[in-house]
Amino acid sequence: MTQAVATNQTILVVGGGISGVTAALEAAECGKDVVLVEKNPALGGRTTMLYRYFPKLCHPTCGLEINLRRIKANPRVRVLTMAEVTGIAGTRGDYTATIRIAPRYVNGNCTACGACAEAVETMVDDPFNYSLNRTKAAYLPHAMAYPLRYVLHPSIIGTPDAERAKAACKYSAIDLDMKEETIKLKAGAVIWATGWQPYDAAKIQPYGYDRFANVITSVEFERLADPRGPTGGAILRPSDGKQAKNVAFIQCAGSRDENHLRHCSRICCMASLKQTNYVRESYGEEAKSTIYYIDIRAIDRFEEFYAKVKSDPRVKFIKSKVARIAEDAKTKDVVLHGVDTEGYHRYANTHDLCVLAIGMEPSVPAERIPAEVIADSSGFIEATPEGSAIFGAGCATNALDVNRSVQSATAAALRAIQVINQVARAEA
Amino acid sequence: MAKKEYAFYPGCSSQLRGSASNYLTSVNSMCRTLDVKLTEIPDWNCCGASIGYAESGELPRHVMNARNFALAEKHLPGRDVVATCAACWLGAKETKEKLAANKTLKGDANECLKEAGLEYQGKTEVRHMVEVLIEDLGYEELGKHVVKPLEDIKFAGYVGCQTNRPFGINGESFENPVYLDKLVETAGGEAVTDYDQKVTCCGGALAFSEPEKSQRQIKDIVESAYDHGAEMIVTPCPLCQANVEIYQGEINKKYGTKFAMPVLYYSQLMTVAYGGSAKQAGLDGQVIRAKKLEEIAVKVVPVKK
Amino acid sequence: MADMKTAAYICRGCGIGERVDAAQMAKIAEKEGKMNLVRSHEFLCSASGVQMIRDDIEKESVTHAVIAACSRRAKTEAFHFPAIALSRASIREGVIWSQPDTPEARETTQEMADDLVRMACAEVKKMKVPAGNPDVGRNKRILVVGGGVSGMTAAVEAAKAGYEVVLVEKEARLGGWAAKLWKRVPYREPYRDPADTGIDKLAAQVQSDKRIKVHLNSTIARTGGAPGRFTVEVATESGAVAAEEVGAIIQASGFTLYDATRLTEFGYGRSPNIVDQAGLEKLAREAAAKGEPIRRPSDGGEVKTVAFVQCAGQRDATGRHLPYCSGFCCNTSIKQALYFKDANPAVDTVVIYTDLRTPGNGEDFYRSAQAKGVVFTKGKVLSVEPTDKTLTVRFQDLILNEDTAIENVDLVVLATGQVPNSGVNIDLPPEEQEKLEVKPVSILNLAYRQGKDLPQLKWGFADSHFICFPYETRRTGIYAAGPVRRPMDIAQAIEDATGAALKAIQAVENAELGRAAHPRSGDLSFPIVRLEGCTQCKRCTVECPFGAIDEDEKRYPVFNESRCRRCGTCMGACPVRVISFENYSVDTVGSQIKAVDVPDEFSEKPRILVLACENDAYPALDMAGMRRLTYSPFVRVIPVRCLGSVNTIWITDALNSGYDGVMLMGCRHGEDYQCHFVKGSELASYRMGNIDDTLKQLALETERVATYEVAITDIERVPQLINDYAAKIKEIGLSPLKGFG
Amino acid sequence: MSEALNEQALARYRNDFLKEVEERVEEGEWVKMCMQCGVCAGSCPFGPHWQHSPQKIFMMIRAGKREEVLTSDSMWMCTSCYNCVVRCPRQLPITQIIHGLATYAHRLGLAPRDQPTRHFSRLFWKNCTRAGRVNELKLTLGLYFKDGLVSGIKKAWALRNIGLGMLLAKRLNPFELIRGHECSDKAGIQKMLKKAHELENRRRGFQE
Repeated sequence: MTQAVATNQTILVVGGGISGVTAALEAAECGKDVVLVEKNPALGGRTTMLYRYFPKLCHPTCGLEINLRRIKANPRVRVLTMAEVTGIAGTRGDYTATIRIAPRYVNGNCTACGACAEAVETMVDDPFNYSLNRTKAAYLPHAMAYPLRYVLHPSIIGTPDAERAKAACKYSAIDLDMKEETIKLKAGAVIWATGWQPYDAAKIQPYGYDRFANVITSVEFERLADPRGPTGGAILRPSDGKQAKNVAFIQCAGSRDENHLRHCSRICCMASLKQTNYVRESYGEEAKSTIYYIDIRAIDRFEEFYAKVKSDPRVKFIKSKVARIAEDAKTKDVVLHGVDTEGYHRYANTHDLCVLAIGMEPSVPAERIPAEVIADSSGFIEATPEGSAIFGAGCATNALDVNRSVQSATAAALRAIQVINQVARAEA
Repeated sequence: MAKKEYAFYPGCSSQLRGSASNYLTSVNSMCRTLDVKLTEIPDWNCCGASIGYAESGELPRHVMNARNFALAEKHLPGRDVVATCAACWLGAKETKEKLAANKTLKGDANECLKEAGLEYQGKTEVRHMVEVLIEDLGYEELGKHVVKPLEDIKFAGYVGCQTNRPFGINGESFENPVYLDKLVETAGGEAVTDYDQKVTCCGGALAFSEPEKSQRQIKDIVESAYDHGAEMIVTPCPLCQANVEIYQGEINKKYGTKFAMPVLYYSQLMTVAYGGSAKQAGLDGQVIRAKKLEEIAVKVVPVKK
Repeated sequence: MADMKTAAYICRGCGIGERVDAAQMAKIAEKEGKMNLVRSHEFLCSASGVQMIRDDIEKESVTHAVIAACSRRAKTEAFHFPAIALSRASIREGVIWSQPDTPEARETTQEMADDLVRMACAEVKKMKVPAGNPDVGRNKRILVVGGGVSGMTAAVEAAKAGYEVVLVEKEARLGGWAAKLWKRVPYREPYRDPADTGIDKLAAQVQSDKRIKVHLNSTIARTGGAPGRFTVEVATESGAVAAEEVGAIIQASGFTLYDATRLTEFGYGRSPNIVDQAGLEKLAREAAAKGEPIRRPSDGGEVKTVAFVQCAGQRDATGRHLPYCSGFCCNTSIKQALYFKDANPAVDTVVIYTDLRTPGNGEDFYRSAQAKGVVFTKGKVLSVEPTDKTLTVRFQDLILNEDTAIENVDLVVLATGQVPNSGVNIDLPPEEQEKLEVKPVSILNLAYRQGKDLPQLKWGFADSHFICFPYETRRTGIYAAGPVRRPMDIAQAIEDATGAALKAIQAVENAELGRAAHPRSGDLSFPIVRLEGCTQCKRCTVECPFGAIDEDEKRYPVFNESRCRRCGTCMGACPVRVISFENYSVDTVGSQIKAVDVPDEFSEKPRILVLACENDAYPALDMAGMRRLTYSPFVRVIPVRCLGSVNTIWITDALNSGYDGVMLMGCRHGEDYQCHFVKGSELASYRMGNIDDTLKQLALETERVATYEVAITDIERVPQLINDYAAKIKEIGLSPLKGFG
Repeated sequence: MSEALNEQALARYRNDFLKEVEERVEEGEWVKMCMQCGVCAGSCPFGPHWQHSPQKIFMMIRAGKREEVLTSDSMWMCTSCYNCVVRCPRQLPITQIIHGLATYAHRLGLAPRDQPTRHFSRLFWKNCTRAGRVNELKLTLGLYFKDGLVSGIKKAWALRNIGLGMLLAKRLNPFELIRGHECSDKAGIQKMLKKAHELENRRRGFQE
């Protein structure tokens, strides 16, 4: 796979989340050759780590299955995993990308039979669950991982565990001598779709994410609600595994804040509204959700979803930016202090669990992209410089929901195709 | 030739027989050990403090601070100004920031200073004594001089407001600063790291004008120190020290509590740890005696080779 | 077929060899499956295993192959043989991983494996490698309906990619709404000041591009054909009709502002000083033209105070106005407030809102407006009352918690919402259509059996229902773009239109190659109908979720292959079973059902047929196997393209041949449906509703056919469903029909 | 004099209180930047004693509630803890604005008459500017005796333990009554401050 042949009529897509996968497929289904580069061992990105989508409350893996089938069926898309683009040289229509590929220690022979996982003993943090639990050091990234191939955690290389894994594999799929390699790839256009990452919640000191066990982020809450998550889908709070029936949601955790992220992350209001459904699903009439907000930004058709949640007597809305969180030393409950600005009411509310609707920042801020792009003050790609063919897509360009990310990726695919077609015409 | 030299701004409360005179005493002893030379700014004046606002207005307040800078620049050029009082440090730092950002304001300030035959250039930095300790010297250096570790004393590090906000010590969090705990540990004491009233306001200057409200704050601060098993409170701020220490009796009367929690300055801890006498550490200046600390202070230790 | 050469390959890897008797499976393939060639391999997906198959295809000219190994979802790169018909028996996930590894289970596990081999052999012999649609449309021009920002962007972007474009605009000039604006909301750092709309530049670009042909003052009189071969009649005001051949269509018909005259509480119409956002843009443009400040419409007086009323007739719970938020209006009001502030900071501008919605960098624009002195007040406007010259705005201040008023307001701007120009709602029954006071004018005038315009999702918006696939309209090769799809601002419309342009390009490229569009992208199979057997019942033409099938004058179905998404709903609908695909037909599934070895009534071994949607239910079953979750050994699973493709004959055949029960597993239907073919699972459940009579005729319990909604995440639930159903069958007993089949 | 000042302000700004605050109150130009999140209100240690929270005061200013704001007791509840400043998502210098409003209310003579903090604040400024340094004893006594001799003696007596404690701890100097700490260049300081007040008045558009 690593010796992917590419020409200046190839489109290089950086990032294998839903935006990158979409851009790659839309371009390939127009008859273009695409190399899709993903730094993780499997495609899918952050959406695979979501339990449900708003507003339909459907499951991200449903669309992933279709997209994976499209990839499997389309020889024009070639996928490089555990690979990172470290350099892009050249000009529009004629780029050379340098790609660093980390060793997976598992080759194409792997049948995903799982024998290696049974053999190894070492446990490592499970990145798929934001390290809320641990997994074997030989693991399949997730149920729908593509490529459907195990990975060895680098920490066990050179240990007896690695040898055990190797011995357990009947198909000589484990190759402990794999080394990091660097390859060069030609491309006529580049689509940069490296997506987003949650803002570092520990930086929001008044909320004590780094001090209080029962203050978690919205992305972690997705894992708690997911049957494939660390608690098997039970909403249990970290401190004592107690059922979290009374949950607080703090909006703009990092967003709309000159001390943190200047921009509005757009999705967080809908995410919290959605997550109140998880609490309801789990605890029915005993569920109690409280959303602390500045403005509820349920934009366009999403308003309907907001209205639905608002009509639920078990969900309360308080117009307030929470001032600080304290922890009850005995119960480990969280106590939120602040003022409801609608009419000025002071509160000190106790909750089982507090979810920070954490803001989005680009996972690769513009200044770290190895090519010239026009960026906004938050490091999102705003535009492509004149005469360049490096196009942003999805959450690398803005805080977007899935729907908008896919739109953005589809648009990016066309911009890349315009360049490729020019090159083709020139060469014809 | 001293290791470090600074222009010293003790502030009103630290003067001889001032409410924080014990702070001054201990700072001097501590600095002697650390070979830090403090030269008092000649004829320094009050910073105006935040509480002066009703009459001061903006410019007069800045001018008060600008004067101290001007004096330092004139008499002690090239030396950072070091303040031990949180309010002095904050006031001076704010003035420096504002005058740097606002040309008009700086011009006005100098027009006023001319009246006193002075000029503010804005070259001089102002530092808090704590910054000198942890930034210019570092915990390791501070640790080297410890001869009497403050063994088995539990200290609650009470940082308060103005050493912490809005500027704070570099790299420290507003909600959970840890430098006091580190200083305590450097001095060989035990820090109550999960002390949850670290940055609670003691009422500040309103302790005088709004005693009931302030004493409710102080009650929480002391109570929580007890709850966390602390035997003493340590602070970097004269006003915090005074408020938290001297009103405990009042609080006991009002709330039927039995508070007798010694409240000390970090500098007093360091002085004792450095082998200084109770007097050198200004322990005689405690309204609530820090007995355990006095005991260590009188202990004779074999002089290290 | 003389040239058919069949082969079966049985893998012994991943524990298959240890768990089941591969030799026996081989024998079955040979004897019962009648495979010309049968080979077994200890590691079939290895280089040597794959090479073995390749050699057979080349040297032995194998045309049809069975691979009895892992699931069809695994090892797809290794087992990629596009030139031959291929059927994969899931022995790993479907048998050994979903059955307990115990001596007791050995027998039933073997039976499962054997049956899967029988089924695969039966299926593959009925399959053909799709040759692809013979008469494809090759026209690659793209029609864009609407000359606003969305339409012009789509046109320009498609042209940039080298495609010819026909753009039809009903007005006399290009520009649409954007041309009516004085400035637009900033879309670049520093997001501080209203920006030039750039609309003239864009229009000039359209007019100067020789690849783009523009029809002004024109509408679409008729659209016929299919992707790659649409024929469009463009009617001009003059009455002249131009015929255009195009390959794909982008509908960018935009929006109309909500009718403010309905907002009586805000006094619209009772004073010229109360305008909507469009009205304010008009004032701003006129003022700018005269180089004057905006004046009070009523008397040209100086404007000292302006109030902006957000969510006017939007986010309405009473049902009288728009229930949704139009998304763009907060930024627009900020922009309009800055029209005043930038010209004269002394003008008071107040924006009264309940939730201020300025996502992304809109936050900077909000801050900029505050810095320039625009006042934002969180409140609900109660009324706007004209006084002699000015207005009084009464509102409830939600922060100060009081009813209050702003007096002497010179101008009130109502932020009304977007109403999509989406034409006729074809899902509305005729009698409902009658009731409408304003008869909607069709945009596309599609000559489709199922109606003139794009099906609407909600509130008239022609949006996709799918979060992951926003461009999936239910009319192949026709894509909605811009505010007709969803409320949106200019920046998003530009992005959206660019994406729509790609989809249109993709549609024409697919059409040329006879390839299916999403979700079966690249599928070359297409429905083939034996018209001689057709009874003109019209079910296929009515039920096709994508309106792919028209009717000729004799009411026979006319299939438009490139409109088709290959779901097989027509095949499932056809009572006389004359519709089939080369690689998926009543036979390919029917023969599998019959191939299963059904034990006699004394065996105590029921057989349960599971027809599972390949999109969600089958992957769920697959992953259950991967997790080693076990389920009843009596089930025989057949993946189907969509429950919509399930023909009731399969059910009756199964029951007749002695199966004890049939489980249908499809996607959720109804509101928030999950069916990738929109209506498939809904139709299936409707059809199964009617099967009860059939069961009664056969004197069978209705429980013997059960339908389930299964999501791809139901990995733990699916085995449970199966086991519960198996228990149910045990309870009602084996089928009395055994041995008669 | 303050009445005149108030009249003049009213005349000058009619009912545009926001503009008045922006021009005449320290950091007043920041008021418009508040987005009503309320984090300041929740962060204030004396919060429960504020009749109007900072963010609400900012809204009242925009709503032109001049009288209510300037006569409010709330601004005088600020302990200068700066919690609001460091947490404000719009980075408003809230503490300074609140002080500024108090100062302005005081200047116009609208601040509550015997607001204790108001009294202490002026006392402090007078005390520290008289000789350039604070005379702690006079300051404290001044506070006690603000309502006359009798109540002063009462207060002093009530708090005698504190005084005594400080005295014993040598942290209170009875001789400060006669002669406290002073700057040598008192005159210079006086001149300097006089100038500062002149300039400030000019800049803020006060004419007295």
